[in-house]
Amino acid sequence: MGKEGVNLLKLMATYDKRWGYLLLFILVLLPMLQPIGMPISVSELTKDYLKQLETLEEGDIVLDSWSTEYSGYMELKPGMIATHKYFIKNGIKLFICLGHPEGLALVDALLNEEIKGYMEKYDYTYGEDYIILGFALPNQAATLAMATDFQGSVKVDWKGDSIKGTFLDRIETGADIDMIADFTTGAGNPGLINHIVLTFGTPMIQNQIGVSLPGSFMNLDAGLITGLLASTRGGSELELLIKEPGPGLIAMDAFTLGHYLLIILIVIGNIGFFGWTKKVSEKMESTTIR
Amino acid sequence: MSWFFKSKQVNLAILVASFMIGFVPYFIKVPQVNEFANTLTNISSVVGQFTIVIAIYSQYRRSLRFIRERRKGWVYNIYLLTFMSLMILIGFTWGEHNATYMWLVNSIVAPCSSVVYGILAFYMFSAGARAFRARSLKASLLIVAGVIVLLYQAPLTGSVIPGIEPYAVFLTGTVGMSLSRMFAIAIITGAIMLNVRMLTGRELAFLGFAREEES
Amino acid sequence: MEQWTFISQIFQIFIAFCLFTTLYGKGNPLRSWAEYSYLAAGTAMSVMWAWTYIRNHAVIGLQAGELIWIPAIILGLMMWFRIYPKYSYISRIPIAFTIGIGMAWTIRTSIFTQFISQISATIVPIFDQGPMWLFERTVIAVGVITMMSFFLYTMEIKGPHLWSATFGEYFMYLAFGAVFAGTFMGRLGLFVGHMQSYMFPVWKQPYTIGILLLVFVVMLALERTGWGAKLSA
Amino acid sequence: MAELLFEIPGVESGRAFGLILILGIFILGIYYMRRGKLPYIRRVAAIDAISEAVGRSTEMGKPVLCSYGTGGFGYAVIAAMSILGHVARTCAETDTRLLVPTGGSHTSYLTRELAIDIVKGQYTAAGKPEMYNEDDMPFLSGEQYSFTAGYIGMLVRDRPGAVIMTGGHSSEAMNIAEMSNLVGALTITSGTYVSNMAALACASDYIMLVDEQPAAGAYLSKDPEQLATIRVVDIYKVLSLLLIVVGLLVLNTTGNDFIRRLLAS
Repeated sequence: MGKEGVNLLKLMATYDKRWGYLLLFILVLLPMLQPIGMPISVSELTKDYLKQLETLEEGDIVLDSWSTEYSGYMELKPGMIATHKYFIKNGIKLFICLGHPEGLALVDALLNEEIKGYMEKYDYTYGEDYIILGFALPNQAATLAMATDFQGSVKVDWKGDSIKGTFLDRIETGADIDMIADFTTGAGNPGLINHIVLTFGTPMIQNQIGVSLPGSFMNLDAGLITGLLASTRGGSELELLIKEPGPGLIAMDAFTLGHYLLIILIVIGNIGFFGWTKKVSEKMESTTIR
Repeated sequence: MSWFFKSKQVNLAILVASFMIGFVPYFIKVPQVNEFANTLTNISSVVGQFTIVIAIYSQYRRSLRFIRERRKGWVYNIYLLTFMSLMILIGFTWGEHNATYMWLVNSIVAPCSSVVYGILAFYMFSAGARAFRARSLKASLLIVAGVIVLLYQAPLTGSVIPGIEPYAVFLTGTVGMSLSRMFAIAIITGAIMLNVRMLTGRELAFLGFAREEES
Repeated sequence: MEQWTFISQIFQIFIAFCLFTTLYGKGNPLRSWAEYSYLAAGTAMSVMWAWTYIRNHAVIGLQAGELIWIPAIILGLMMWFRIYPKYSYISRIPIAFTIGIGMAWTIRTSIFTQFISQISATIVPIFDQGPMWLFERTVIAVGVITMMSFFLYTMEIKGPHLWSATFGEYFMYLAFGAVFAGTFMGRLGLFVGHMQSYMFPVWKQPYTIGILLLVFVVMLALERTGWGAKLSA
Repeated sequence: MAELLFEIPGVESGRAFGLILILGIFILGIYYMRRGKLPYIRRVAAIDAISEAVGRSTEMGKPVLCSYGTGGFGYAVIAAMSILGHVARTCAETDTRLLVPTGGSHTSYLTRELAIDIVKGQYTAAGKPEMYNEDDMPFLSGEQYSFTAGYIGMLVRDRPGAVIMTGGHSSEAMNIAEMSNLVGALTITSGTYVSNMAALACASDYIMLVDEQPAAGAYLSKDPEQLATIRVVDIYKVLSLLLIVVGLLVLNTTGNDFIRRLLAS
């Protein structure tokens, strides 16, 4: 081995992390240029989520809450598209409430682009099948007001047109909402659980980003939410289940490679650690994990 | 009149009163009180929106100072102020459903917001590659759990080795979940205790009382 | 219009990659430009949202004769006195009011969702659904109890408490591993989703790759010549 | 939901026990704060880490960077202010330059004023008021990511020897921690939510987990009322443990649902 061997080990322990960044970039972009089509499996979690969706009947009203900024949409997109396709296909009525100012851009991206054709195919029309209420749920107070006196607190849609004479006339309180579908990047709007789920027992499904999954698992276990779709991965599984392939399934190759790259670097790092760091230098790397 | 605004007691009384108005109706069965509380809450969310002006003011002041003192990057501050003012003007004049305004939101805010969060993937990546080294039992536990879940999450291994699913689900759904649960229970009392201190007038620094006490 | 959409798409890709140069760790004008554009547009958007919210509630409400919005507007205006140090005390009243209400809202429900529901969900019959259920439920209870015992501060940790706290600490690191992996998946999903929106439909691919390379080369050139640091904010 | 164990007339059903718990915190809190007796409090390891970090910077002749978060007045930020006070005092005594980035949210103007008061106060108390420099506490805008960019700018320009990032930082925390690692600073952080905590534990040299930060803050402040807070929190933690243990035992040995019914009441 000699000196070169030692240097390789040193490199494994102390390489510039920006090389890793570059590799990650390449590995995410490559499979998009040349899709591989790796297989995926469907988790129980997603199957349960679909079971929740299947409890809905035609004409049921769903509070469709988008508490995500535009960036979170990038992660939730497959799940949002698949869930909305399910709603549209099965004639579920939606009223969309934005919980974040950037939601405005989402309306454009999702409804006017991604699933526009799908809505036309099923003749799903604004006013009759879905209504956008805009930034209607900025906080808990607004949610409570909506849950206790819907007609009193919500009068117009996002463009200022009256909502009288639509399917929303059927809603007096939170009890008249058949389900909450929450697409969120965090705790979302705690008001949904506090003032609708806990008060009226309304079932709530959630499509959550990976970062906030621990909290959602906790709420799922405590029965505060009834279905959970986890990150992009969950979205692509739902695409598979409802047989509506979309962006999620395409993303899975890049997803697999990104994960493997991290695992490989962990292995390399450990070889470097035992081969070099531990022998040569007593100074540890910068981390709490010791 | 100014004594009224300056008085600690008056401010404390308002704090306690608004707290009670928000707090009590949740627990008692009197619909009228509930309605009143809701009205006040709606008022408070409108009041909260007014603070944006303070934000804008601070932003302008900071940028103007940069420009005046020709500090590094002052040109960017000119650009910032001009662009921001222009966009606000467009929004106010033609409304936020206006095509130009929407273009700015879709073409600047949307991609940049995606980058600032997406870039965290890289930081997670390098932190993981650095920290996941078997230095001790603790670190080894971290690696074992992390790698199992990573392998399961990678769709290929998740489907080729179906046996991995129960372990990964156990780690995230059971072990990870109990951490969240412990965290939730542990943190809530402290948060309420802070409110106790505020309501009993022991922690009024947020109203700017600290400065006057010292002087 | 088609052409306009095309230009917008190219612009989005360009500004995104400019901001991605942050990863290189050195300042450069491309990044500064993207960052300041984002700041300006983002702030302007917040202003518009605040205004829309005030308009949709207070202004429209007032026009409909709901006098209750008058105090709301007055309190809101009082908030602005925070700007003038001499009169900033006037802003204390709206601050006390909003903080008081906000506090009440948090306390009154979080005790149920974070304390009661979570304890209640831990207390379940453990013997009636097979060995796996028994195992999982025991792990949750033991995990919560031992980890919590690690975070008790006003008693000395010794004897059985020490055993419990040590076990809890190890348990926590096991959980961290799983949580870290989940977080990584989330961030990666976000990044992949973002890149996907620049790679599909397929016509975008040459442009995306081209812009990526262009930004990368310009960044390196600026860095090597020393202009990057000079021209950045 | 389990059947209710009891109801209090006039109180919404299913909310009585929650009300009792909250009132309990109020009563215990006021009792312990009035008593003014210092409870025993364990020295959290973070405190030593902070001293070590400041000491290291002093030796290297580098500044210390300490931030208290971007949020408004919450549990984490108040605790972080106590830590900031301690760091400012140590820096003043050892003639180490202290940098404190402020801003980051619309609620941060109020916290910023308090932070300035605290740092100034500590410099004065250490007898070196002339050492305080307001330019070292810049306001980095009220927007989260502009704040982050400014923060990172400070890291890159001033190359601090230690970064103590406490209080309520959210997703920008990882950004800052990795950057601070890149510039070779000793990094101490605290996590405010679970996934953040796991990531920061990997990225930083030392992390204050769960509610170690308020405990450290109370310990450093030596304020009996803050220490009393920790006492009450501990009592409730023990209470929750007891509820879980007793509930599980009773339910699984006798089938009695007593505790869950109590909780649901």
